[in-house]
Amino acid sequence: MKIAYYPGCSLHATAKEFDLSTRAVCAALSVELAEIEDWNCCGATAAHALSDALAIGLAGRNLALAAQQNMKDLLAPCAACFGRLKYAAKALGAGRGELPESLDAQAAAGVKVRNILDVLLNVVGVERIKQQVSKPISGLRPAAYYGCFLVRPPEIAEFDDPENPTSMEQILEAVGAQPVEWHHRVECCGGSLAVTNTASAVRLVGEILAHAKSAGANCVAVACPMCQTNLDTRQAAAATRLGGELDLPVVYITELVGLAFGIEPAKLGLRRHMVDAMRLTRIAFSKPAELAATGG
Amino acid sequence: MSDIEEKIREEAKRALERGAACVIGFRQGRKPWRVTPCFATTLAQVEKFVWNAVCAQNLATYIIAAPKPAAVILKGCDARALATLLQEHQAKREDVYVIGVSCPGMIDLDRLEPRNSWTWQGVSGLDGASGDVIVAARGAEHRVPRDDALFAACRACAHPTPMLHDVLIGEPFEPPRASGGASARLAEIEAMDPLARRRYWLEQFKRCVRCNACRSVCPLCYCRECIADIREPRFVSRHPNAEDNLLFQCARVWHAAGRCVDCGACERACPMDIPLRELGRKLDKELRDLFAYEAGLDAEAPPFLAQFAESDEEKSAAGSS
Amino acid sequence: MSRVEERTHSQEPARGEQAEAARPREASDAGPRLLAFLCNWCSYAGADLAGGGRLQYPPNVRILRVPCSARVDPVFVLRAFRLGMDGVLVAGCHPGDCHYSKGNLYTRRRMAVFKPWLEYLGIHPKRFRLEWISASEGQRFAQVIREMVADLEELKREGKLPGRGGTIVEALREPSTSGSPYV
Amino acid sequence: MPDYVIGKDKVAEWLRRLGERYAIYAPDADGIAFVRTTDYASALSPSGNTRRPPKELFLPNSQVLLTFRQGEQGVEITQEPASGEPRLLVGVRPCDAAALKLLDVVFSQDYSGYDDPYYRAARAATPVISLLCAEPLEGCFCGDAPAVNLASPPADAALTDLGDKYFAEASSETGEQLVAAGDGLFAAASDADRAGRDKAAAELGRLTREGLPLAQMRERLRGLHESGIWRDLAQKCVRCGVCSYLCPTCHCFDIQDEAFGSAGCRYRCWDTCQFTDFALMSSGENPRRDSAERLKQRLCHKLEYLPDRTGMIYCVGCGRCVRLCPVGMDIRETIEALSAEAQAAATQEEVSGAPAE
Amino acid sequence: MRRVGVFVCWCGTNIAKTVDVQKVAAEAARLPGVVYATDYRYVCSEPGQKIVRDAIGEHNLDAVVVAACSPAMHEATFQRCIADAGLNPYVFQMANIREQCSWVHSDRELATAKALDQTAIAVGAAAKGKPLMRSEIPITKRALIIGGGIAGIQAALDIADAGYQVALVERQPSIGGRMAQFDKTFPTMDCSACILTPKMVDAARHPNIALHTWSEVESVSGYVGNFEVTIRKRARSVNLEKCTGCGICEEKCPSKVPSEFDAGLGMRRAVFRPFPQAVPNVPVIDRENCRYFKTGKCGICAKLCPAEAVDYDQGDELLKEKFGAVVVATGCDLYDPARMGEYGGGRFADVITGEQFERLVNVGGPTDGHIVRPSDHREPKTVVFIQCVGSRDDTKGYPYCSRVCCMYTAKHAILVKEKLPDAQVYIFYMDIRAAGKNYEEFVRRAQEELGVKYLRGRVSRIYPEGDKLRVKGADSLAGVAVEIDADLVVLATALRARDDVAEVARMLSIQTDQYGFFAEAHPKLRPVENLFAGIYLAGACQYPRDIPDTVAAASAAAAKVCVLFSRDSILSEPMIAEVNQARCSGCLTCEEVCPFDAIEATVITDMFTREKRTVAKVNEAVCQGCGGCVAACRSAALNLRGFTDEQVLAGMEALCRE
Repeated sequence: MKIAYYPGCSLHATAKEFDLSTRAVCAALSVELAEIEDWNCCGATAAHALSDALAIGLAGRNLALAAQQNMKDLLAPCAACFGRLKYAAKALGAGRGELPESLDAQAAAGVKVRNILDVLLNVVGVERIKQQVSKPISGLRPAAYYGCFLVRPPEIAEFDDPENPTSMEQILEAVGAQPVEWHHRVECCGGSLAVTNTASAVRLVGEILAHAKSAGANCVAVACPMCQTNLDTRQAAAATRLGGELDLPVVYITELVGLAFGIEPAKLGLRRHMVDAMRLTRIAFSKPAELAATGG
Repeated sequence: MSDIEEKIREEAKRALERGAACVIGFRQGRKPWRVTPCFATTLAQVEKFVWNAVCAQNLATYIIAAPKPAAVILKGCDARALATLLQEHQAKREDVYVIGVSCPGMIDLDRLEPRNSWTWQGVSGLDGASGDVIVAARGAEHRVPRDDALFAACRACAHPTPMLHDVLIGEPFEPPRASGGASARLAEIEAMDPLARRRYWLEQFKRCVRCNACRSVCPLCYCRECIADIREPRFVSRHPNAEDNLLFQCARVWHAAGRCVDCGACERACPMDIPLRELGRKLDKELRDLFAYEAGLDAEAPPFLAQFAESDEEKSAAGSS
Repeated sequence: MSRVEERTHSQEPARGEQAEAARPREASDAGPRLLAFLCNWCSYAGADLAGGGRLQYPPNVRILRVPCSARVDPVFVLRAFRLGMDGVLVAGCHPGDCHYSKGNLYTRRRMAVFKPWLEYLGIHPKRFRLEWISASEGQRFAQVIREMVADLEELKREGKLPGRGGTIVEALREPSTSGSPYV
Repeated sequence: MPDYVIGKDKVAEWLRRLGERYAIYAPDADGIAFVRTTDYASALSPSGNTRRPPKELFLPNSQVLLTFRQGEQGVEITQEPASGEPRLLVGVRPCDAAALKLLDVVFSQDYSGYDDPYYRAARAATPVISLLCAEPLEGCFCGDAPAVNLASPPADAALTDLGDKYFAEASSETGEQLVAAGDGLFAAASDADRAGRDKAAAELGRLTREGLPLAQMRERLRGLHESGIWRDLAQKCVRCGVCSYLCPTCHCFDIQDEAFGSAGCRYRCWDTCQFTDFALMSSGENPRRDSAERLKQRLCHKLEYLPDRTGMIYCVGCGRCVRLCPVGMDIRETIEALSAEAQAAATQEEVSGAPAE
Repeated sequence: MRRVGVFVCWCGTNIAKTVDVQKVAAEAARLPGVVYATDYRYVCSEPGQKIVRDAIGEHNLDAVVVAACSPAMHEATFQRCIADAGLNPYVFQMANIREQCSWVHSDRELATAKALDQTAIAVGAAAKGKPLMRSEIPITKRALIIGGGIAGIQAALDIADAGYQVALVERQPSIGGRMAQFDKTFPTMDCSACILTPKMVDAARHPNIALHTWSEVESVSGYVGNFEVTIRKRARSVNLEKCTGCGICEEKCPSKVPSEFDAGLGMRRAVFRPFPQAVPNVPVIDRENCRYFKTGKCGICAKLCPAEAVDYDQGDELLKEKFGAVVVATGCDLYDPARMGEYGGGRFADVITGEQFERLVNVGGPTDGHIVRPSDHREPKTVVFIQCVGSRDDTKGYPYCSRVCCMYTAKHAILVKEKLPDAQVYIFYMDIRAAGKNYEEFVRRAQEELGVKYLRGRVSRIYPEGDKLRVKGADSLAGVAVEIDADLVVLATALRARDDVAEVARMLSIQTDQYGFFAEAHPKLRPVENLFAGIYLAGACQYPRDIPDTVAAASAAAAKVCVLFSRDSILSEPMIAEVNQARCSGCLTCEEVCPFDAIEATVITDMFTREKRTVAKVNEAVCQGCGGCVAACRSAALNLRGFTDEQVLAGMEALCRE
């Protein structure tokens, strides 16, 4: 099948590995990603704070373009892009906001905006994913971390339970991983404060990672560039603040799925993390039992 | 159309063999371009059935009185009329075998007749199967572009192909361009100021003689006694004058609100050429614009005006602006 | 058609004048006549409340009590205009407050379709109103009557009300549509 | 009576002069009805015929008979006067002219024992000038109608188109006066003119002859009153009033009172055997319940009952009912079917010897 | 046309000041149908009424018009008056020339003209009016009560004590409802069972009450005084007569399932009584979970039953009975905490609902009344209560206040403090709503005497932290975020309408509000009646109610039923719709628009054609006379007695007098 692809700015920069792994995984699952021609900024995070019309217009244009290129579904891996695009689609559908004459607002509103979890679960499906698994990553006990945008605000995201989501776990289990049971899956990572109030951001990051660790996780799986950047780059600072070790690789779920599909780590961008994630390749494919022995 | 005619006869025969008490179709009258309803009860009578470009009459009108089970030949609009009858329990679906025929639009003979130049007396033939309508009169051939020859109702038809049918004959037709309620005449009338509009209608209805052809041919005018005929109480004066003629027609048309399928039977029947359809078309338009409702599409649903919805509030606000 | 039109047009105002001449004082001089169908439980009670509060409004209105606004058959309204009423008001309980739980909800839909059509028949939009007036809205009732009468008077001034409104005998003396010798 | 001719260019002047004495009524441009006109030049048109027959000028669709009101002392009643307004009908077709003669009988003393004042007054004050059709309309069958005389129809003056002039026959004193009013406009007719008139009449007769046994129906219908054929014939009838309201000889009317508040009036308006409430009784019983009964009433009234009483056949073959019936009911087909049925029954009788049921 | 008499009232100067009453009377005398017209100072006074009565005799009037005040004021008065004079009370019309004329206009001439018109309208209507008869509807003096909770029990007892037959239908194996689950009741703290069980027993013993437990009402048809009801008595599989309630079957039954009565905290057997004091004290076999019924093997209970009461072959029993009135007391359900992901969505064993806490703290409950954590049965040191879970929350719950949570949470807190004095108790609340006798005092006691810590704020998240539950919330008064490590968290979940309200409403053809609670006829003046005559509401099926309110409502409903039963028959509303079958073509649009389902189709034989055809028929007992059907009828086949088309049109026509 073929769906529109909206990488957004981060996947072209800090989150290149998200882009790489998403494309690789989708290719493996024979989901053809058609990058929207001439796409523009989704407006996150500043636009909607300044002007609703602008927020709808920016995101809306991308949707309209997708529609023009005859796309019914659109994949926006970046959680923020997902949020903004979905918001615009709804607004246009409700007759709010406007687009230039040349663009068809109703068609834009008709485009179904999906995040990567949505695509993997509802477009591809767990069964198909299982078929594709060549090397179950049974050695990994990821803490599935959702953050906010993927599931919130519920009336916009319309995806999974905003307080107790499970979709990431379902995918991880499908590829053989042992996601841990923990409770900070939708806590705020402080992403938006990272610059303005770094201290708070560091505290929040610390709490999340600490819980993940105490829950027995050996890595954190995410599906949002902001979360990833924040949890990855602030980890050292957070550890110092807590006065202990954290040392948890923070990777995109697509990277883990990719590993399980037997795609080589380089192609997934696994090297591109602050906290070394390549080590996961060493433990990923070992049986849970051995792990217990090695203490993971 | 002849092969359609053949299919119609086949289906009619099949219906009779299956035990239909009668099959209602068309037979030719005194002239090839004059057809008239035919109630066939024998295979021989079915042989008389014809199908051509002047089978305009809405045979749904006969369904209530017809001996059941009845088979009947219905065009798009006729079938929607039947749907309304079913909504209102005037017939049981299983009692009516619908031989649906997709309709290319019917020809209005009056539109073919440039007044006082030639008369039907001299006409020897008419071909309206498709494309231009060709009239052979006094050796000469008169060609009339199809669009100019069709009944106004047909030019505005949105559903030429019967949705409700047991068997469908003929390829489905695309609705003509004009369809969807848009009507020049309607727009003109809407554009008048209220007083002028009132005068316009009174002018039209000065001609009315109260022959009641409009209500007699209307498939939905099945009241046992029309309120216009009721003397106690008196809703409408029996004394024909523009005001009461208009009132009579308005009562009739209002009673078809949300039911009328705009088959145009009333206007065709009117011997005084009163533009009756335009009264109902406005209701159609309001229902379409305000409620996105079209009559005769759902034989199961309760009558439109016998329902309500929360959203009616803004609708009534919109209407009363 | 031409000749038919000329004839009848020239007749129109003439009949109007007779009609006016024959009108009793209260109708001709007292300006427009307004007929109000009031539902018994809300709007009629509202009108009573207006009375209790001595709220003044123009005496042009004539009140017909009905159990529920749903009782008002649109044909009544057509009839009222035929009988020469200048304006008609239908008033009922607010949606949701109907004494019969949902009568006025049917009225609402009926009238939503009926009103624009009435206008199309040549009845000026200001000549017909559907209002929700509760038993506690005496003020509102008086206000609606004031507004409507003011509107009708304006129409009358601008000559936007049809002249007739003649008595029924006049109506019956109107030319029968066939070529009556009495034209 | 003497015959004349008048040049077509002179007709307008003639009518203008008559217009000083009469309100002149002629077919309107749409061919709907006879309406008052002062456009004398185009008053005479040889083609087509009005959809509404001229009968309505004598028997209006509806007519106030009296008005009443609640007065100081009881009810005051005012009789409506019969109007004697002088009018002149121009361009009446031979069929319709014949129809008026038939109506005269119905509304006369000797027929009904009642001399209808309104009808009589209107007729007396309204001379009729007929004009032979240049060409029949589809459905015309006046050629078969015994009551119709195409050459010299029962009008005060009868015109026939002779190309550049009209042949004019004054068939009554009033007719003479009408022609006299055209003093200087008319010339005496020649034998050639007379021949031209006869030829035109004969040609029209030929075109409109279908060999319908109108005269024989009186006898043939007698045996059919109980026949089931009526049901088959009437099955498609939707019981509207087109055929009878627009028939030049149908004359049924109803009398109704309408009162509003303290005043009202009594009027008579057209009625027809085709309407469901025509014979409806207050009990709800209706001897002519279905369309079969109604069709029988209409046909027999024209072709049997009235002929029995007046010796005349009340169909003039104007073809209006044929042309305007919304369901294509064709009285010619009906008559043929009935006639055939009657003959079949007759032969039956001969064979069996027993009277047919 | 009737002989109408017109009486114009001065109402002292109220009318006479602005309206020339003599003129109105004089003009009225000329109106068609009027044979007598006069005016008088106070027509409503006794001398005034005498004038009316005398005129009726002298002038042989058969219709009367009084032009005076609003009918709301004196219509009844004058109807009685003319009835005394031997006229039918409905050949009467009133012209309102006071409230709607003299009081609102000042121009004497115009006011007089209007008064005359209004009189003419009334005369027109009166002249076309007909005498109306009220038909008598016999009443079956038996009440059906749906729901055997405290509401149903109370209503049943009251009606039965008044001497009428009652059938009490309960879905569960025992009556008692939710109140039977409770431990103590606020604010008196007397034990729920102690006050409820005696009533349950009374109900069971009452000679006028027929108890149908483990039963459901299958269908209800008919109308006030005459309901036809089908009750399905589900197969109990235990013979009610034979069973002694010894309980052996329950002890020995091998299949265990979570107990509904214990809100899932405890287990019950497949053959069970919900609780020891069940009434009737006879178990039922829950066939879904019974090994015998699932596998055909087992049958232990039958073997061991000393009374041989177990009867596997028992089938459902259908009772068809007639009732005169129905009391709906079907109670309510509780908000499902699974919808609260932030509170664990039901995943954490030690986050429980108020209902579960009732069972936990109840001596008859799974822990014999010991407050312990469901997870490890340890006594909690710190207990956190959260109010308004699903209440006053339009995103995830209901906008309304559930009315009882403030009080029962206070009660729970007190119970914890009484049983575990050292325990630390916190309550997160939005507002405290303690409106009720001794309610506020009760809450104060919890706060002040027992030191329960009330925190005004919401809880954003609960998650396990070690073997505790980290409760993250806000104290909006202190303006700080609070984190509490709790051992046990109790959610005060909202009361909500039952899931099956829609079917029940359809079955009884009654209305529900936007939340699915049954709607009362009038929120203030008819709080326990439904618009559908003969159907009454009691308890929490109508709105969240606590026990005192529920009992009060139940007794109120019972009183209404008794009022109905105090007569042998009721009189139908005279101003109702009627069908002219000759005109009716049976389109049944009227049936669609009738708000009361008062119109049904019926097949008649045409008196002339003998053809059979369907026409509409009005149920005179159900029709309320709104006239909606009349306006919807295109054939004028329907008419509204007292407001007929004839009368309305005559009224209009009266306005175009010369």
